[in-house]
Amino acid sequence: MADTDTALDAFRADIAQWIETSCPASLRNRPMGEDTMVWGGRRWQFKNDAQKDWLEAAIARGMTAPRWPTEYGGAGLSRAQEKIYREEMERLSAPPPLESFGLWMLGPALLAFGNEEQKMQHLPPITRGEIRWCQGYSEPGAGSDLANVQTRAEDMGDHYLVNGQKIWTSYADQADWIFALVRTDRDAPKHLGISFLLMDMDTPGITTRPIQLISGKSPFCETFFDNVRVPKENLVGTVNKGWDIAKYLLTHEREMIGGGARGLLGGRALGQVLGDLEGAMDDPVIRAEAMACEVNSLAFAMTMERYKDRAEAGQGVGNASAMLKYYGTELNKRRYELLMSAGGSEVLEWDGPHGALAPEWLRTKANSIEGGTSEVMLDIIAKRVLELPSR
Amino acid sequence: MADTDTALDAFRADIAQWIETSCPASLRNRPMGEDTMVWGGRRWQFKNDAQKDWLEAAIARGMTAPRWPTEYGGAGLSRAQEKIYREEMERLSAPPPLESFGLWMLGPALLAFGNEEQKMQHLPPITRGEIRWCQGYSEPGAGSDLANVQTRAEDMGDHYLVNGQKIWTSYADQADWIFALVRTDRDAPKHLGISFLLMDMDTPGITTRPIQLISGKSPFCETFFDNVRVPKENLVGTVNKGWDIAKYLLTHEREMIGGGARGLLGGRALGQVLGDLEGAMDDPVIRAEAMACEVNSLAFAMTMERYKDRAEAGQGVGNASAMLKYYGTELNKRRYELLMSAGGSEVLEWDGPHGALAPEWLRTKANSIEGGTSEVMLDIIAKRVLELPSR
Amino acid sequence: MTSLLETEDEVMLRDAAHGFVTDSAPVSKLRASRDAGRAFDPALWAEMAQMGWTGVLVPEDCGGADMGHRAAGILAEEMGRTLAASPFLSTAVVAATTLRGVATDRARDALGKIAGGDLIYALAVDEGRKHAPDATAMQAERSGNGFRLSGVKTFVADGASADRVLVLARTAGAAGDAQGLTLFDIDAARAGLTRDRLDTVDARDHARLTFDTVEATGDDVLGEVNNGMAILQSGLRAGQAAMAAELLGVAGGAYAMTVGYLKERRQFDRTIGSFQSLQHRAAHLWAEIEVTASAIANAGRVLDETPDQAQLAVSLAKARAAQTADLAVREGVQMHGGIGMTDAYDIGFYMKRARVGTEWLGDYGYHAAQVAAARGF
Amino acid sequence: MTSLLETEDEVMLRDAAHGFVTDSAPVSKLRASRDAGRAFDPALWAEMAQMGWTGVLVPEDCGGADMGHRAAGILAEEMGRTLAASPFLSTAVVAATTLRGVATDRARDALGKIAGGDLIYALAVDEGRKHAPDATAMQAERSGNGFRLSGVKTFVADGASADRVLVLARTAGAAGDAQGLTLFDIDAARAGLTRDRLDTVDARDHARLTFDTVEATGDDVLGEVNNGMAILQSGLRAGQAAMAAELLGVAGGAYAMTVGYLKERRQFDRTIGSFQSLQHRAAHLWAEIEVTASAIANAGRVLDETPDQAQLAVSLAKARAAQTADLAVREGVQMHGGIGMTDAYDIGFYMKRARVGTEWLGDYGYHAAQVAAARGF
Repeated sequence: MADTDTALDAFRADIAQWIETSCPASLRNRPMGEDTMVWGGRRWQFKNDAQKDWLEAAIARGMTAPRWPTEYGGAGLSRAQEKIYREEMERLSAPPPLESFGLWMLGPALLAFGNEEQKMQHLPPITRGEIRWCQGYSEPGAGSDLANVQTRAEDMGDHYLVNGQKIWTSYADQADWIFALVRTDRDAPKHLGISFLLMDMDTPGITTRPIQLISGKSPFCETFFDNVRVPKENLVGTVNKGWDIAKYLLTHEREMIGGGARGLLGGRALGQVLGDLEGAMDDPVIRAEAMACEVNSLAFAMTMERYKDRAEAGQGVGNASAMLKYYGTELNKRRYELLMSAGGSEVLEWDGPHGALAPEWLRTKANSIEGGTSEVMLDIIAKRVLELPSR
Repeated sequence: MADTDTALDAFRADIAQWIETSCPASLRNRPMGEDTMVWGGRRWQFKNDAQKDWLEAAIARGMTAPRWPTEYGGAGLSRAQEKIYREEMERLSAPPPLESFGLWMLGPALLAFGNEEQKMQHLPPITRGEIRWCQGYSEPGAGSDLANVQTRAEDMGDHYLVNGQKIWTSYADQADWIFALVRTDRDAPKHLGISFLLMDMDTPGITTRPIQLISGKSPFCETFFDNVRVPKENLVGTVNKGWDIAKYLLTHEREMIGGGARGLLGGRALGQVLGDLEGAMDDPVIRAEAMACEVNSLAFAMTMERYKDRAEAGQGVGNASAMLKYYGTELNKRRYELLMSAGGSEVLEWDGPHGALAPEWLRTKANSIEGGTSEVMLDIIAKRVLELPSR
Repeated sequence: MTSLLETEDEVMLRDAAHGFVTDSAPVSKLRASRDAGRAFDPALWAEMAQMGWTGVLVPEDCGGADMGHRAAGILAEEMGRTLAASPFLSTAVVAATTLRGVATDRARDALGKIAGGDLIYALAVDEGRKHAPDATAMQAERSGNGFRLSGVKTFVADGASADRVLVLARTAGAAGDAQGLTLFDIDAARAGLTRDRLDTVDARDHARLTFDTVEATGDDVLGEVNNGMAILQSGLRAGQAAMAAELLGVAGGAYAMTVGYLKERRQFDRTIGSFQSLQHRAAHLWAEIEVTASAIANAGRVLDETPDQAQLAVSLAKARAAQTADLAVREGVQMHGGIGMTDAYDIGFYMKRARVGTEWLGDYGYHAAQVAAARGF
Repeated sequence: MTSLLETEDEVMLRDAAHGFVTDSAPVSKLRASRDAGRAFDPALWAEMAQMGWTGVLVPEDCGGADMGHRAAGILAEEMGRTLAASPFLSTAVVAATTLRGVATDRARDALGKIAGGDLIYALAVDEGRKHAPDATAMQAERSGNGFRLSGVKTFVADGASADRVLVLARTAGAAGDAQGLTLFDIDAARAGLTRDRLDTVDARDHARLTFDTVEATGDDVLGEVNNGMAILQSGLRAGQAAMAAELLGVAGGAYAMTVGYLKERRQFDRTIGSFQSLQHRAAHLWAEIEVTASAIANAGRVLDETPDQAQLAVSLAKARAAQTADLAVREGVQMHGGIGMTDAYDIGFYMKRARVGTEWLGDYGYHAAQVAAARGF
């Protein structure tokens, strides 16, 4: 079916009707939070029946993965159709039926780099929320230098033997499978010799430990691999070429994190929030900073829109995603600094009269570190976008 | 005479008495400006007799160069006496009897590195305002890399033959002599092979051309050397070791420029100046920025005081002078940006109802470039003060 | 709302404008005009008319191209990139937008002449050092069927060059009242009107206009007496958005010149663009320009599609553009080092134009406050 | 005025303090206290008393060392460097300075106990989210020869640990009046006084104090009724200056930890401290710390020499210290990268203490406004 205007109008009416019918009213118009999110996985417990009903309806129509081909459990929508779907979801205030690193990260990687067996094995369970994935990139001591992978996978003929340690693996303690970067050639230059490997978290030798942050509890874990035997068919793409897949996925991740600054504070103007703090705006320092944050936030929201339009128009975003990540996270930190300053002594408690603002504030400090630090983003912009020389 | 408290009190009374008697009332309590400055030199014209009287009185007592030895025309004061002299000059609002790059730069260099003949030849005329000096360091294309000296001085046996070009030579068109860095060994590593040479500006082959700045006319010139014959005795210190002298003098220059931010606006609070611009302070953006500038300016003034106390106590300032230069010039630029913003359309003319604020504003942009850019200052701090590694 | 991406037509317009200003109005042209004491080159203005730029906001049935505010922004941005000097903003944007809100034959006639490049307009609104239409104190006293205007207007862009002047004057109330203002359209040669060109740092035409009992007829009134802002508002917003676009161009031009310099200039045996601290600052500047570009595109879109709700979008654009141009020229001069301080080099011209453009029709603080007000604080 | 350089005695005091906090109160001590739910270690406090720190501002004839505000600032700065937790500021600085302005035997007795480390004081002044003594609404109603205090005080440093509390309450006028305030010195165990420790991010003791018709006698009044600020002012200024000094120490500690990390940590086959953009940011931070150090030294000097004219100097110090500590902890966490975000690493403790210390007795905006007022704008 071609995307004629008539066809798209019909699609819009149909999908809106489906959302209205399938997404229970109790789920709609609720602020996003851990309670409203459905992550799926072997050990998943729904918070209520409505979540389960909505997920099942979405699975039936392939709408957990709108653009994936139908044979892998997706809905096979065109880019234009997917845009309409998102617009209608937003208009009707329906939450995503399923959140998942499988949908956001692994799926696109497998679609681009996986073989047919891997796609058939892994994609449908992701769309059905049966398997929850986590990501194993960072390692202790590597920091921003993601290619500095020390976790090694030794080729033992019929399997790989994995030893090493990952850090910052979000929700590793609740995930069923992990996709990880491992070193398969220790003699090759750093960016070569890396492979992209899938591992069942139930494999003997894999253990996890949660990380406590300065902001308190976190979804992050350390994940340890101690003589873990992994079938060779779990390697995605070409051996020693895993860095290509990693780079492909980093772009996705950057856009996700940078966008975080947009939807904050429930869409309310920062100044309105501050206005609730009686008298805070009388201070010219706070007022001037609130004006600056509001101006920058609105302009950044338009930039997200412009880049989304660009992506939807089939023009690549590419390395400019580093800018979105940099700008969005730095701005978000600045907004929270302002809120803390305006809140004064009322927001210094872990959980005070204005809620858990202090831990949120501390948590924003990680935004400009995780998924590539601001410094790495600026390096990328300088070298790849501005094409500044290295000598 | 030892600096006992009694002796110093007597000195203070004596020097105050001398200033009162010798410095004509018409020179005192006047705002500093080109009109009030006495630079001396062969072509110097006094603006009035009072300037001449004051200079002659100062020469007679050696007070144009208070700390230089009396045999070179100085007053031979101790550090403590000089401090008292400056305090009394400030208290009595007396202007310096003589300004001169000879006093500030060449003199200290000759005292530290010159031989006896050079001191006797050059220092007394400097103290008497007979010879006006300029400084020839920078070259076109060298920029911050001052050691990148291309002007060459060829050893011709009985003289040096100088060819090349200098830039940013302040008042070169009015100076009688120049002290310059020249390359005497082209094969040596960059920082070696440089020598410190004195040249009479009347020597055949030396020409100058003024530089127009974005802020309008400037004291800066380009200076050209075309087969200039310079006597070999005009070389200061050891041949090929001129960079040591240059480094010694750069520290002096930095402190001079960084200090500029302190005495601005006639000591009036920035906010008071802004208050004269009716309504400007109602804008929270201007008000918040004025508060920040005022806080930083006061703290910087105290820092200048602290470092001056440190120098007077015989503790070195050393590389920390890079911080004073960096902080003072960046702050001064920020203050002028604020003034331009507060002045709005009334200060956009080259010479408008509030005076020549616009050219002053443009001129401040050079503060963080001349005498070592802010970037070079930060490099110096990072490497020499913080001792951060280079690899 | 339509996409923030440029359409094919807009991309073509930008390419054409870019080519034209690069070839016909490089910075050297502004320098030559300045050295000649001339605010702009009339031949350049005539060429802009021939290309239809002067009619970018003039209705087609008045002889214009009616391309809309996004297109006007694209032209202004490209002019900003090379500091092309002309009365484009005051005439083709502010006056054209204001006049098309008036349904008189005289206004239609003026629009036709604007499109043809035959009439230069200036806007005389501000009297103090900051943009503040409500603060208008200038009196327009009733005199028979007409009015007599007395007072002083300042910072009138193209005021010395203009053939006609749009003047905001008070027919009721006192300085500070939002009401009681009337907009006049007056021949610049009228008796009693003295024009003094100010020697502003950007070498453009900004003038002080002194009105000494200047006679105006009822026909000279645009819109209603005592309600002039209803007519002028659209022109002001259009001018603010276009100046924001020009400032984006100024930022982009300064940025391009600076990054070019970073790639060429060698010091300490390295290209200075290889120094990481400069790389990061240049990258940050680029990010600011990208974000501002979105606000500019949005302002044009909103002016074209929902002009009655445009103040937030326009003020957002001008606030961002002012800050971004300021950053771009400061970084530009500093990164150029000593050479950037010389009049012989072009970067200083960008700094001067940025400062003046920032002030015209409302500075950062003015527009940031408008954004705050529109967002409920 | 004396020099801003430290005297030999001051250098010795700093060296001793530095050695003590490094050995006896490193950040691990704060961590242990936090994990134990304890605001500070009483043994540490006892050691501070033994060294004479608790008596730093207590007159010698009351058993103190009377070293002055510069010395108090040196101690506070060194404590800030390792985040040493104790009731030093509220007791040995604010209460001691306030009490020595009162010429009663009871005050002299209390000063002796402070010097001996036998009495912990807290200051209950603020009721809202920002420091604002004039905004005091809490009532002290006359009742016979005494008063009855009712109301709520918040953000009372060391409020849950204190033996006695200095309370500012209103005996005349209404919230917002600078006049009509009276200062009371009250036993923390008195009937009707409820103390709730707040779970603040810095793991220190800050409490909400609820007064439900708490009885106070005339002897509990410090200074004159309705004129309590005359007495409290010196204590507030001393506390603000000492907190500024502590924040300078917090900044210095975070800076030192960060520069140490930059020198050790390798990434991309280089020491990260060799990256120029980090070098420049670290150098800038050092410059800010140096400039703030001058303002801190000056505040101590002015408090010691011309205490009646100290508000400008004190507010300048607190304003600068707040901004500098903020910059230092933000740069510290960012430059540490992921490890800096973990609770297992110490840098986060600096960020938390800086935030809380910035708010106590007036934030940057409060003190910058004081500076502006003192400078005539």
